This record gives sequence, C-alpha cells and structure tokens, in this order.
Amino acid sequence: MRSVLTRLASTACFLLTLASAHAETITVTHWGDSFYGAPYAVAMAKGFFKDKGVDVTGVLTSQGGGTSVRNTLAGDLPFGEVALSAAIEAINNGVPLKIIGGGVQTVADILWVAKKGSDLHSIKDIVNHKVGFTAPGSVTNMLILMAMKENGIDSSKVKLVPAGGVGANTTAVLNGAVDTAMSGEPVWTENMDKLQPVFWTKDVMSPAMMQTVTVTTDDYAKSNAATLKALIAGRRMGVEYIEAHPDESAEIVAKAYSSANVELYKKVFHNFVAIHYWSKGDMNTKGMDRMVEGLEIVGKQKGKVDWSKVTDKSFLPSDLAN
Amino acid sequence: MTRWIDNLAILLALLGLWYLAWWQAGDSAITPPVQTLKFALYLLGSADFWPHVWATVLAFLYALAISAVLGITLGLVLGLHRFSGEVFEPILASFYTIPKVTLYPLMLLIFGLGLSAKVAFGVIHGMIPVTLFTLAAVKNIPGVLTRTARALRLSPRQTALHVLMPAVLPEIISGLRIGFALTFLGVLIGEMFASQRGLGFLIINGINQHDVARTTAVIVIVVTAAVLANGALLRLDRHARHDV
Amino acid sequence: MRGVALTRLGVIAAFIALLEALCRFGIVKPLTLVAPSRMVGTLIDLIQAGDVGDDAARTAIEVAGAFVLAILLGVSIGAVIHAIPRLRRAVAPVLVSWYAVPSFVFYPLFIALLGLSEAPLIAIGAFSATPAMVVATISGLDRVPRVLRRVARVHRMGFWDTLRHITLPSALPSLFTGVKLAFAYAFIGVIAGEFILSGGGLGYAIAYAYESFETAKMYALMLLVLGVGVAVNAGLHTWEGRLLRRRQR
Amino acid sequence: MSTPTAHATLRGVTRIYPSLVHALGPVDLDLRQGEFFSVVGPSGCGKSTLLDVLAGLSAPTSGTIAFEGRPVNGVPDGVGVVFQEDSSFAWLNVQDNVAFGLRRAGMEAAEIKRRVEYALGFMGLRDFATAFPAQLSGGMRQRVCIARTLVMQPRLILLDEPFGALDQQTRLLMGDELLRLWRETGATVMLITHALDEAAMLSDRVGVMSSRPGCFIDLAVTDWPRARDSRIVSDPAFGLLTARLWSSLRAESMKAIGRVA
Repeated sequence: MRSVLTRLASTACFLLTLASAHAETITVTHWGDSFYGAPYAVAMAKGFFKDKGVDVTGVLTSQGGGTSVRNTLAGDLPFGEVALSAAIEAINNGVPLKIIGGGVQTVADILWVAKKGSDLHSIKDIVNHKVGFTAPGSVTNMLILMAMKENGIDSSKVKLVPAGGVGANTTAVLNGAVDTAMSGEPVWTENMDKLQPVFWTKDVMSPAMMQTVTVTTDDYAKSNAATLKALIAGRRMGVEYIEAHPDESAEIVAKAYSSANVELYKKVFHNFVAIHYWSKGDMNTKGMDRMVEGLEIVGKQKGKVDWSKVTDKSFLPSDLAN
Repeated sequence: MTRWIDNLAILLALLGLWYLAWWQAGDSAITPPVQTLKFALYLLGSADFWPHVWATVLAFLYALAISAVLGITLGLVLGLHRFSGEVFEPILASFYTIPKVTLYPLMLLIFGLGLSAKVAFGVIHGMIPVTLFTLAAVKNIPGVLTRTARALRLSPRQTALHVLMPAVLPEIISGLRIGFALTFLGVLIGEMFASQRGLGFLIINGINQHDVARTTAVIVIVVTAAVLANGALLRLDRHARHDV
Repeated sequence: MRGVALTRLGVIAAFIALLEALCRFGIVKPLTLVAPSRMVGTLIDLIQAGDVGDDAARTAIEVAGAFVLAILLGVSIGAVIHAIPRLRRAVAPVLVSWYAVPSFVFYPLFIALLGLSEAPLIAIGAFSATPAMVVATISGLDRVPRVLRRVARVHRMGFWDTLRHITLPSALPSLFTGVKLAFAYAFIGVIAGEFILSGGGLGYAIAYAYESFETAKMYALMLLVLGVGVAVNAGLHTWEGRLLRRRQR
Repeated sequence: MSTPTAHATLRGVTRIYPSLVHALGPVDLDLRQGEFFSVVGPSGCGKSTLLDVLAGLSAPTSGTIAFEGRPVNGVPDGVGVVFQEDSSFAWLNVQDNVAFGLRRAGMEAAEIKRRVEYALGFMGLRDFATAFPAQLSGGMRQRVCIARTLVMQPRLILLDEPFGALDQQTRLLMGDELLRLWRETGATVMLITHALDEAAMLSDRVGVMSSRPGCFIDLAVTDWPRARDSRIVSDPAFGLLTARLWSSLRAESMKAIGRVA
C-alpha cells in the first residue's frame, strides 16, 4: 500500500512538472486550421521572439472564440490572439481582460460557396435557399446577416443553417445538405475544384472588420509590460516577414501546422498578402466598431463599446499606437 | 483455423460496410479503404505523427493507472463497508450515465490546460466502471468462501491473497476492460479541446480543416488500436474466468 | 434501508451546501463556479423566458429517436449474433471496444449520409447506444433456461409463442439492463455530439454559454442536463423494480 | 410383444449424439395403459435421453416410438412432462403458471378457473395462488410445475427426476401425492429417478438400465396394490425389491464411476 501511495505522489509531481514545463506558451485561436497564427509560427521559426527577449515555445489553441479566451486566462503566460467578439463578450461578462493589439483585420478571406455547376452565382441568388454558416452568434453569422442587409435581401426568405466549422460546412454543401455554405482558407483553395464561389464577403460589403485581437489579463498587464511588448513586436516582425517572403513563410507555417500541402499554403499566402490580412498590431477602431455592429445584429451586444476602457495601447510600438 | 476465417470474414464485412458508406457519402465525408490504408501507412511512417501518438499514449497510461488504482481502492472500500457501499453506489451509477462531456468546462477550470486536464478527463470516464465492478465483486463474494478460509485456518493475509483476491479478480478485470475503453475515450475527448497534440486533436483538427484523408486515416488507426487492445484484454478476461 | 436513503440524501445535500458555501464566501470565483442556488434560479428564469424550450425539444427528439433505434437495432442484431456462435466469437472484440471510439467523429459521415438535420445526431446517439443493447440481448438470450425451452416444446409452442411467453420474459431482466444503458449512451452520444459539433440542442447551448462567458447560464443548463439524465435513469430504475420486483425473493 | 393395452411402445430405439456418443439403446419397451413405470440406472446412462425421445423432444437415431398407436413426431397431444430443474415461470404468479397451458389452448375462462382451482387444491397450493415462484420453497415450486402439467389432463405423464432437488422427507410426501394423482387421473406414468427406494415404493414395474449406452437389464414387477402410499417402505417385500434392484444396478453403477466391479 505504501509503495502505491509513493507512486501516486510521484505521479502527481510528474504531472505538475509537465504542466509547468509549458511556461512560455501563448494562446492562438484556430492554430493549425486557420491562419491567425501564421505570424507567430514565422516569428518562432525565425527567432524573432527570442530576439525581443521572450522565449515562446508552444501554442495552445481551440476551436472557438470563448474557449481561446479561457485558454488565455488559464495559460501561464496569459497572452492570446482571440476573436474580438469573444474578447468583448468576456469583458462584458466581467472577465478582467485588456485588448492590447490588433490581429487579423479583414474578413476578405471569407466567402460563400456552392457545389460546382450550381446556379448560384451571386448573393442575390441565395433567396429561397438553404445557407450554411458556422454557429449562431459567430462571425460568419454576422457576416451573412450584414451582407443580406446591405444588399437588400429579405432575411425571412433565406433559411440559415448552422452547420458547424468550415470543414462541416464544406461537407454540407458538397452533400447538398445546404445550397451554399461559408468557406475560408485553406479549405477553400484545397477544394476549389469541387466548389464555385457564390459571393465573396469583400465584394458585397466592406471587409474591413477586426476578426482577432491580442489580449492579456489586467493583472499581467500591470507587471509584465516588457514581455507583452516583446510579444507584440515579435508578431509584427512575423507579419512583415510574411509580406516580404510569402513562399518561405508558407513553408514555415505548413511545417508548424504539420501540413503536407506546401503548394496550397503558398497560394493562400499570396492571396493574404494581397488583402493585408494581418495587421501589424495597430487597433483600427473602425474595423473594431464594425465587429461590434455585427455583435449587435446577432443580439450579443447592446450599444457601442468604449474602447478607451477595454484597450491598452501602451504595449504597441509608438508608430502603431496612434 | 476457423477462428481466423471468421475474423477475416468480419474484417471483410466491415470493409464492405466502409466501402458502401464511401460509395453513398462520397469523397467529401470519407475516403475508401485502400486509399485510407495508404494514407495511414504514410502517417505511421512520418516523423510528425509519432509525437501525437506518444502524447495520447502518455496521457492514456496516466489516466488508466489513476483510474485503476482509485477505482479498485474505492470499490474495495465501498464493497467491504456495506453501508457506505449502499449509500454511494447509486450516486456513482448515476454519474456513470450522465454525459460527462458537459463537465468539460468545469474540468478545464479546475485542471487548467494540457496533460493534467486530458488525464482528468480520462479518469472521470474510466474510473467509475472499475469502481462499480470491484464493488459488486466484493459484495458478491460467497459467504462459504470466507467460511472455508476460516475452516482452513488461514490468516487474514492468506485469506485476502489466496481466497478473496482470486474470487474478485475476474470481475475486476472485466471492470478494467471497460475502464480501459472509456479512459481511452475520455482522453481522446480531452484532446479534442484545449490541446495541440494527440490523436484526438488530429481528428478534430482534420474535421475542422475538412482534411478527409487525414481524419479517416487517424480514426481507422485509433479504432484498430482500440479493437486490438480490447481483443487482448478480452482474452485475458476469459483466461481469468477460466473460460477459454 | 431508510437509513441508507437518508444518508445518501445527506451526502448529496452536504455536497451542495459545500458548493454553495465555497461560492458564497468567494473562495471560488464566480467566473469559475456559481452557487447551486443561483444555478437553480437561472434555470427557472431561462425556462420562464422560454429560452431553453427549443433546444430541449430538439435534444429530446434526438435522444428519443436514438434510444428507440438503438433498442430495435440492438435486439435484432443481438438475436442474430446469439443464433450464430461463430459470429459471436468473431465480433466480441469489436463489441467490447466500441466505447473507446468517440462516436461523434462520424458526424461528418452521418451528415453526408443523412443530411443536415436532427438525423445525424440521432445516428450518433444510436451508434453509441446500440452495442449495449446488443450485449444485453445476447446475455439475456443466454439466460433463458434450457428447461423452459423444453417446456415450450412440451406445450407445442411455435417460434412466436415461445418468443412471447418464454424467451422475452426470461431475458427481461437482462434486456432491461440494456435498455437503461442504451438510454444513458444515447443521451451521452447526443449531448456530446451537440456539444462538439452541432448548432442546436442542450449540448450546444452549454457550449455556447461557455463560449460566451455566460457562466450562470452554462451551469444552469448543465444542471438541467444532469437532472434530466438522473431523473430518466431513476424512472427507468423504478419501472424495472416494479416489473421485476416479484421475481426476487 | 405388443399387447392390445400398450399405451406407448418403443421398438429398437437408439440415440447417438452428433459427437458420436452412443447414449441409448437399442431399447424395446411397452408402457401399459394406466401403469406406473419407473426407470432407474447409474448417472449418465441415458435415462433422460429415453424420456426425451418418448416425449418427442428429440428424435431417435433409429427405431420407432408410438403413443396411442400413432408414431411420435414432436410432442404428442396428451403427453405431459415434469422436469428436474425448476421450470416455473418467474414472471407469473402461481395460478397464472398453472393456467398457462390451458390459456394457450384457448379454453374458456370458467373451465380454466375450475381446473386451476382443483389443481391448486390437489397440490396444496391454494393459499399461494397469488404468490410468485421466488417467494416459494423449491418443493412448492416443483408442485407448481406438476400442477401446471396436471391441469392439462395428460394421458401420459413423464417425470424426469422431479424430486431430485428436494430433501428426503419432502420426497416421500411428494411421492404420496404423485401416487394419489396417478390413481385419480388414471394416467400412465413414467418416472425417471436415481433413487431406488422411490422407484420401488411408487411403481408397478421398475426398469433397470445399464450404463451407457443405456439398455434395460432388468424389469422388476412390484405387485403392490393400487391403493398404496409411502408406508409401504416398512413392508418386508419392499426391502427385498430394493435389494434386487441394487444387485442389478451395483455393477453398472461402479462402471459408471470408473471402477471395475
């Protein structure tokens, strides 16, 4: 019995050590399946974080906005790139969080697709059809509602279907469960031969909308300014490197995401560089307000957000702070 | 010999079903057997794949060890102390039948991220059946066995070692077998959330990326491993029951 | 017996009181856990506001569909396997390792086969629950005493009469165990599927509340799911007791 | 050898199992109308196999079986069987157990009620009509099974060690009741038993079977009066009869347990 107890105790110790071994782990939403994390992957591979004085060794991720926020809170280094909508919701619900930088600043990568050969070719055609999006209250939910509103489409004549993630949306449209579904990279480029675009978000509305932001906790912001500055600066170098070397960056990210599809990634990265997908960290208030507008449309937010209360620009380099 | 033929027949039937599913659902949902096996072999041969396997195996072994030790201990205590057993058995049984995945937020809040949450998730799935089986085994030890032990003037230690243990062992092994499967399930579910390693992560990531080939291959690898391991345990179980 | 039941109630009450105290005295932060009293209050508010009706109805339909399907499939498959010993030996490892496979990984496949509706989740639930019913059916058929089969022949009963008057009543205790497990697994499968992949139902609502940091709502819904699960199980247990009571000494 | 009064006849009956175990025969036997016939023999000698083929529960490998002049092919109408194991239905109470066969035969309710009440009274079960088998002792449950057979008014009753699981006193009393039943119904009875005294006490004739493959090696006629009961065990003739049966059986029993006589 004694030896069992000893073993249990040593197991517990081992578990604790393992848990704390991820000391310099940050959180990035949809790491491995979307490209919010590309600047971090590049910065890690190129040693930009180390140059700036912070050793990022791992990335935690999740499939959802709120979960990423929670992971950020739970991580030993509470820094994360998360969905802006999730950050606002968290702050509204009393989570002590500060937005400290911009992330992905456009929704120009999101489109709605139909099976190849379908007679849906524009947003006007979706009337009286089943339209897939990811989940109620999500960014794609906002986008489809905003797009319909701005293009004068009667939303009561469209059947919106929450179909799950982008993979499930693709499955749904290919199998005829919905007539058109949302899509994004890398799934879109990978399945281009089977799908046709119905409309691109950027063509039916202004795509300037802040998808993700970097956040930290109130406590951490008070005492770890240097680390946060280093993280933001490292990420910025990552973004700049991608814009200068999209092909090499695609290779780096493909490796980090354990994907064999390097050629696909290269195509995607060229597209993204062209639309200035990643912000350098500056917080474009207009893009952020557009997201709040979206939150209001899906009923998750009432009124404007006072950015001065929820953001902290002190970790941005001076050229981006204004 | 007939056994091998039967197993082969079952395998062929499953492959047939799989092929049928592919034929019905198409490439966008599942890849057909041969293509999947090729991809699975490619995965098994690639260096990137094995860290995920080891992550799952490590978490699983921890979870299984904890499930087994805690489950058997608790089962013995509740089985020997009849009153506590009657008080707690229905509570445990109810816990066994609720969807524990809903407790995931709670687990994450308590255990944080990474290995410990995965292990904890495995344990809450796997521990209860071990406890319940052990409890039942101890409760149902025939009175005549303990009386025989006394008649043979065995010491308490000898009684425990040579009479009680062999009497409850088959049930405990059955419990461990089910605990084994459910612990594995728990770990996989745990990996599907806040983790970037492990087979569960590969599956959910594959679904999210609509990487049908990878998802199908990983699922097939997981299912094969689970069936093989359980087949071995089943044999052990039958052996313990002197049933072969 | 009364003492046991009272003690059990006491244990549960003490546990709830402990949670309540932990929350009331601020030992646990409200973002982590809310007090049980607040869970109940939030749940009542949600129900009165009609916020859970649709999700609950959807989940109920899915669970009921999965449950019924699992029983029908399980009994038929179990009967076939029982009739063919070689088949039985060959499928045994498949049956016992079924639970190591999270059924919801087949969601994309089921969507492709069944369309985007409640059907894939019903399929997931049935997929999780059927093996329990298969195993219970096999063991139930094993437990039909040989002598009763001979009694049936002495009474010159045909296949269906034997099934109705001898086989089913003899196998009933085991079948009922299967029914209870089938419900549990159907419930687990459906909620897990909703939680992880779907866009509706109670499982989804919990995940959604979690995502949105609506902690009180999340726990209220968790409480509802746990409550319904425990209540249905208790109901089945009571029914079983009533059906089988007289068979026990 | 067939006589006009033969109720059931077996001619050259053998039974060889698929595993090639030769279990029975060849056996020739005539059961006379209204006779009480017992079969004794060492364990595993094929006694139960004999009952099975006579009841039509299994087909003989060779030979012919006839009941009331018709060949037996499946369980014939008019044959009732009581098994050694408890075969009461745990899910039915005593009176429903007893009424089972009658209800299946579609008999009208009043007649069922009359017959069931009679059978319950006859077997001493009247106070337990609404009890369930689980609440009864082993002996009482066996009474339920006998009553369930009895209500069908079989003309040939086959009993396969029906008292095997009961204690000695109960066996004696049940034996008395069996005799009473036999007298009142006038049925032909074949009793399989391993208890020599039971066979000797109850029967008109006792057949002694050899060890496997079971064949009759002795047929003893008892010459008891029809009105007899368990007190017959104190008759000197009873002792002589059991001694005769045992001497026929001893060598076979020793073979059965693997010793040479």
